[in-house]
Amino acid sequence: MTAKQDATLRRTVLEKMYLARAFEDCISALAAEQGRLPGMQILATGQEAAAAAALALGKDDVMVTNHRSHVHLLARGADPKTLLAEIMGKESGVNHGKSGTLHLIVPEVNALMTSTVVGASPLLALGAAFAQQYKETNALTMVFFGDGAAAEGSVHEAMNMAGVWKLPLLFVCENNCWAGAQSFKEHCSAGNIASRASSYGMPGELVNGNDPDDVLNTALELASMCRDGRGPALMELTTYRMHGHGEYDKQHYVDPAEIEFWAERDPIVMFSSRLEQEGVLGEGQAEAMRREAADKVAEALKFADESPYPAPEAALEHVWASPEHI
Amino acid sequence: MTAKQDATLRRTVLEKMYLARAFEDCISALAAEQGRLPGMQILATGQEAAAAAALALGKDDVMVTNHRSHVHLLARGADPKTLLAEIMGKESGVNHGKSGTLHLIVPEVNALMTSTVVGASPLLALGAAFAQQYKETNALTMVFFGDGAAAEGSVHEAMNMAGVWKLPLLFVCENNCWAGAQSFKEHCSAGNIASRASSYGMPGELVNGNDPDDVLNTALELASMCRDGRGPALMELTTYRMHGHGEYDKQHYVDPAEIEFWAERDPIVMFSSRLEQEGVLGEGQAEAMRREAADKVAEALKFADESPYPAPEAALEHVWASPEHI
Amino acid sequence: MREVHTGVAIREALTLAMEMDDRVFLAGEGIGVSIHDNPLMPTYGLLETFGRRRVKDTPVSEAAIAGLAVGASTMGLLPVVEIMFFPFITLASDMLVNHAGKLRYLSGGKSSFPLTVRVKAGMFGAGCQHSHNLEAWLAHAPGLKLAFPSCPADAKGLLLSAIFDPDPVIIVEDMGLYWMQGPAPEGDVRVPLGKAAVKRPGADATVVGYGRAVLAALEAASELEAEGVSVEVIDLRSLVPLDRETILESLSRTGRLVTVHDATKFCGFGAELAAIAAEEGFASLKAPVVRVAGPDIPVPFSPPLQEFYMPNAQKIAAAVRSIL
Amino acid sequence: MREVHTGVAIREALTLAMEMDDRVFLAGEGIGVSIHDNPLMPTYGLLETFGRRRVKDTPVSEAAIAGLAVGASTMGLLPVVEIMFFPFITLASDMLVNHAGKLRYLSGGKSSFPLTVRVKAGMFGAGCQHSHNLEAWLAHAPGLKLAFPSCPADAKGLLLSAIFDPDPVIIVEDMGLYWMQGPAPEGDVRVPLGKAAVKRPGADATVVGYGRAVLAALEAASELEAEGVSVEVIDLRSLVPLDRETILESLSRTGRLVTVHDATKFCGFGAELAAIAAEEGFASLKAPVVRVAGPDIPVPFSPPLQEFYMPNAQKIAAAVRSIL
Ligand SMILES: Cc1ncc(C[n+]2csc(CCOP(=O)(O)OP(=O)(O)O)c2C)c(N)n1
Ligand SMILES: Cc1ncc(C[n+]2csc(CCOP(=O)(O)OP(=O)(O)O)c2C)c(N)n1
Ligand SMILES: [Mg+2]
Ligand SMILES: [Mg+2]
Repeated sequence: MTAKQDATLRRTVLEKMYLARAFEDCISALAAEQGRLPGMQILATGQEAAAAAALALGKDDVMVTNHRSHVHLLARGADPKTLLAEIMGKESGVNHGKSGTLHLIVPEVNALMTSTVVGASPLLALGAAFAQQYKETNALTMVFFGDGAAAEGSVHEAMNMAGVWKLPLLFVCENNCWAGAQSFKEHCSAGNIASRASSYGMPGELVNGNDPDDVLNTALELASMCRDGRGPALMELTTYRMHGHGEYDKQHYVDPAEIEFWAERDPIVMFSSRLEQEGVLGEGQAEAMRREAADKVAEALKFADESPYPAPEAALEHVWASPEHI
Repeated sequence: MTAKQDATLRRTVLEKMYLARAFEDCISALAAEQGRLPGMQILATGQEAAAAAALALGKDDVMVTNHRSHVHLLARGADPKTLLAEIMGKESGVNHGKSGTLHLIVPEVNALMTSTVVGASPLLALGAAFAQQYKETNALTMVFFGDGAAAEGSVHEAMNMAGVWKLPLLFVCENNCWAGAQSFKEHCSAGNIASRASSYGMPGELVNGNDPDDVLNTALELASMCRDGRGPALMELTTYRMHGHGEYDKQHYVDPAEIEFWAERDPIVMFSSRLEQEGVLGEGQAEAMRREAADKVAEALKFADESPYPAPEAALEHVWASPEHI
Repeated sequence: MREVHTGVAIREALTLAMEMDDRVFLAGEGIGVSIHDNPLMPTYGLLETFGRRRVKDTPVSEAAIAGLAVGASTMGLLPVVEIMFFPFITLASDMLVNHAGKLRYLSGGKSSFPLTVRVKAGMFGAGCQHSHNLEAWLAHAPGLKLAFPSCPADAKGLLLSAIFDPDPVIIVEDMGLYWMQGPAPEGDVRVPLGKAAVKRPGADATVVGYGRAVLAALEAASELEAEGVSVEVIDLRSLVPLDRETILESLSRTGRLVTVHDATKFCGFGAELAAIAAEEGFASLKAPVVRVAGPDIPVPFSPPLQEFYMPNAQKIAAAVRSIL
Repeated sequence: MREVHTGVAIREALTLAMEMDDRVFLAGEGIGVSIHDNPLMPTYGLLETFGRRRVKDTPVSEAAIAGLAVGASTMGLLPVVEIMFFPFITLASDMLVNHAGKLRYLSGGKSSFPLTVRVKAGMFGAGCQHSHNLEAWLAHAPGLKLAFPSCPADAKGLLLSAIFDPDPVIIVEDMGLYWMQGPAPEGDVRVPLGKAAVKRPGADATVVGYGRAVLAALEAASELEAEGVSVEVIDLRSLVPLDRETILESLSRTGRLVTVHDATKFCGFGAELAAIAAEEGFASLKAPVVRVAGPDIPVPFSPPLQEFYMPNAQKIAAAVRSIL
């Protein structure tokens, strides 16, 4: 199967991209209102084509993500209601207010582990992929991390061990040109991350991270190699974070022309018009998807707003799986 | 200059190789006597060609080494007397008995930092090389680490940062085929370490680590690139640890044929006969070198044996550079 | 004295040190070009002032940042590196504990490592992977000094002392203080490491803390004064070396000790303070020691949960009342 | 009861757990193929018994070893991983502290992480980068349990409890004990986490310790008995959860507390014990608490220096005498 052939899958990809965009637009608007959201907000606006990678996974596959997770989680099927409630710190939040936006964990959809410690996710994924191999399942683990994370020793260790043990682990590096306020070339002297795959005896593919078809095809291909026991693989998505590092980031250090350049390559605009041109979407279908996404987010906002905060003493819960102590 | 042309330098290399071999033979013999030496003994017997790398350094260059350091330190000019005294835990030891064999530090010869934490040395070297660049000196830093160490995240971080900042840092990986009881292919799925240099935008050279000429020529070449501001470089020496991981290691897990294979490639035997054949050494000169080395070591042993242990309370000294406290 | 924000006071220390001594350089993540375009941040504008040679934005590599400091310091430089948030000190901990703190000892006193690590700390609604105060770890590592200021003057003065100290010093900056103003002297005025400050004299009980918790302690002391209770508040400023004399002297007068910090309680720094009281100040003690600290849980995200976690004036006042 | 070496007792626990439950696997550096061809080492022969699927020799990558355990545990496996020497726990500390200990909390109780980390510890003439007991760090990290046995029966029984515990447990093995024999039951006999053992009853003073230090404490108690002093020796066995009841009950009878461990003193686990005494046992205390511990220096290499560092029976006995 290739994505070109699978119109349904491609439509789902676009749907999830719309959902992620609407979800993050909502957060962006809330963040602009003083005191409306606790903590910092980190959005993946512009990186929605990564949804295609998540959609290359099967139900039993595991996903591990990082601080910039909304696209991944929503694509995977997480409920926008409990995600938004969590981001607001509400009791009904997917993690009961313990986590907040930075480490949203959704075991219900096999988004099993999330870390905001940059570079940590690949090590967590290493363990998940090991378990899959150990249990002789046909599943694989997909882990998302940023270009900045690739400088961390942890990512190297994860790739090396996965390579030696031939684990079913698909590394997905979202290279959005920046790590905080540091441009890619300031933290990596090779031209890309993908080519380092050979140091670990695995394939590495550089793909257009704003093209969902490219992402989907490569992810499906590499995922099937992982499933076949051929070991890990690395794909690097070249993309861009349109809102800067976080909502408080005014991007004073970024050349406006660069933002302009990427704005013209909006993955949703490009993908929806391609699907329309190819007849995969009929007239008005894209707009309907957009509206449906907006409705879902409005519903999520209502749910989250109406949910109460947890009781203060609930802070003591969930440390231990065994009867609580200390 | 190439090493071929520099007969004096080549003779010095051989001299240091003899010295290191004699020094370690002495330790090996002592270690075999119950209770003669405290702690574990880790020898580089068979890896003496690395002396050529150390001898590619100038006086102002810095060397950083690891747990298997005798060859490096002796080549650099460290005094066998105070080294052996340190290994015995004596007050006259180069580190006053604080260090022992695992982290011998000899600032007198710019062997500024040593760590037995596997993979740590490259990070220490990163700092030294940065200081050299910052002070606009013409010097470079050479760091030794093992093939096993290359799996540590620290080595990746050091290479990446050195590559980005173009630091004068020459990474020397002594690939002696084993990391503890783990063979190279069990911890690295690429065929070698050298080729990962491209991930960091630096040159990587694979050399015959039992051939001092190869080691010397490559080290001189890469060192001069480092000095010229062209950034870091990596060289990998393919070699073998003839005594196993440590003196207590009976190598029950090693195929005897492998040891036999490498025994036939003894770097001292090969290099001395080459120098004789080429007329760089006259008749009897190699034997004289060997004897001189043995004499030096005998003298060192006498010195170390006759030296007293430090007073117990000396344990409290040397923690702080500022007036002692706590 | 003029008032400045703590963030600005820290920048004054960095600026002064760099002006006075070319051996001083800065390195860390986002310390030059930063997402925070905010003049209250300590490193704001320093890249423009001192240039790329001396203000080094690093890749996201905490172990390498620490290694850089260790290696450069023994080469004669005076590195001042930043670890962005306290929980990431774990990633640098091998370099700090096994190297910065031990290499001088291993060298037999031949080498020294005059480095400074600035660690940003605090509870700011980002959850437990961004907020986790681990000063007790660093205090338990031989060879490392440790400072933890509570006000602009100390943040500046301790940092200056740290930079020019011949040993490795870790200085914890509670980011909440960046936005707070207080008096701070101009120029190169240093606060010595190892000297506590009695922030408020008192007779009935001694409260010992550091960092933001000192402000909560002072608030509690005011609250208790209204009830006729006189509380002495000691700001440790430096945890290693620790000013035992000031603590024990105070205890000899008040006979009562409450310790306070934002870190979790079990094996926290308060335990060391209580232990010193039980070991060396036992004859003075008239009542049990009470430790006010975070409960033994990760720092939660949701605002009411984080509020539950945080030590505050009410909790401190209650602790004092419980032993009167 | 039959006597076995501690190393063998640990291997019995590993073997039993692996036989009982296929979810159990082992990973670490040199745990399968090892340079130590010695049947007293805990993992000797297990590769031959259980094969390469279940006994994983890893590259030298401590962070990855810990990450492997975290990720595999929440997938339903029961990983038992080894960190070769205690100072290298620094390299795994982000994974242990920020992930193993926090991810369950972050998930809102949805996930659990039933992993076990065996850490080899002890002072064995290798110097400070191989010997550095950091149990106080782990005890200060919410979400992690911590055991530290002193004898073969506990080493086996605590390890079995750890492996089948639903939370992350770190268990410290003092390698010196591997070579020592003692009674240990056959079969699946578990020692619960959180229950101290009174190794020797006494009336005049309580000595609390764990690991090798318990042996020194027992020696000191014998020595003092000859002087007519009756010492109660408590072996904590598990540091988190901590059996406060047993400590406080003993203190209520003896009124005197000496703590002992091989780790350095400042902010060591002894501080927590002393703090508990000062906070919760104050009414019982008849004399200052005394902490016997390593001095606040790195562990030195040279034999007489290491000897100077080590807490021993003489130092413990002197501490007890000083408060009688
Ligand atoms: C270990 C660690 N160091 C620093 C940070 C602070 N931080 C958060 S996101 C970020 C940049 C990460 O860049 P990248 O990996 O490219 O991901 P992106 O934010 O671009 O998606 C940094 C440095 C962190 N969270 N964890
Ligand atoms: C961080 C760390 N992990 C584990 C060890 C234990 N150890 C000492 S030497 C060694 C093997 C290192 O192999 P390699 O880097 O190839 O060096 P070699 O001993 O072969 O020279 C190991 C695992 C250590 N010292 N440090
Ligand atoms: Mg990025
Ligand atoms: Mg090796």
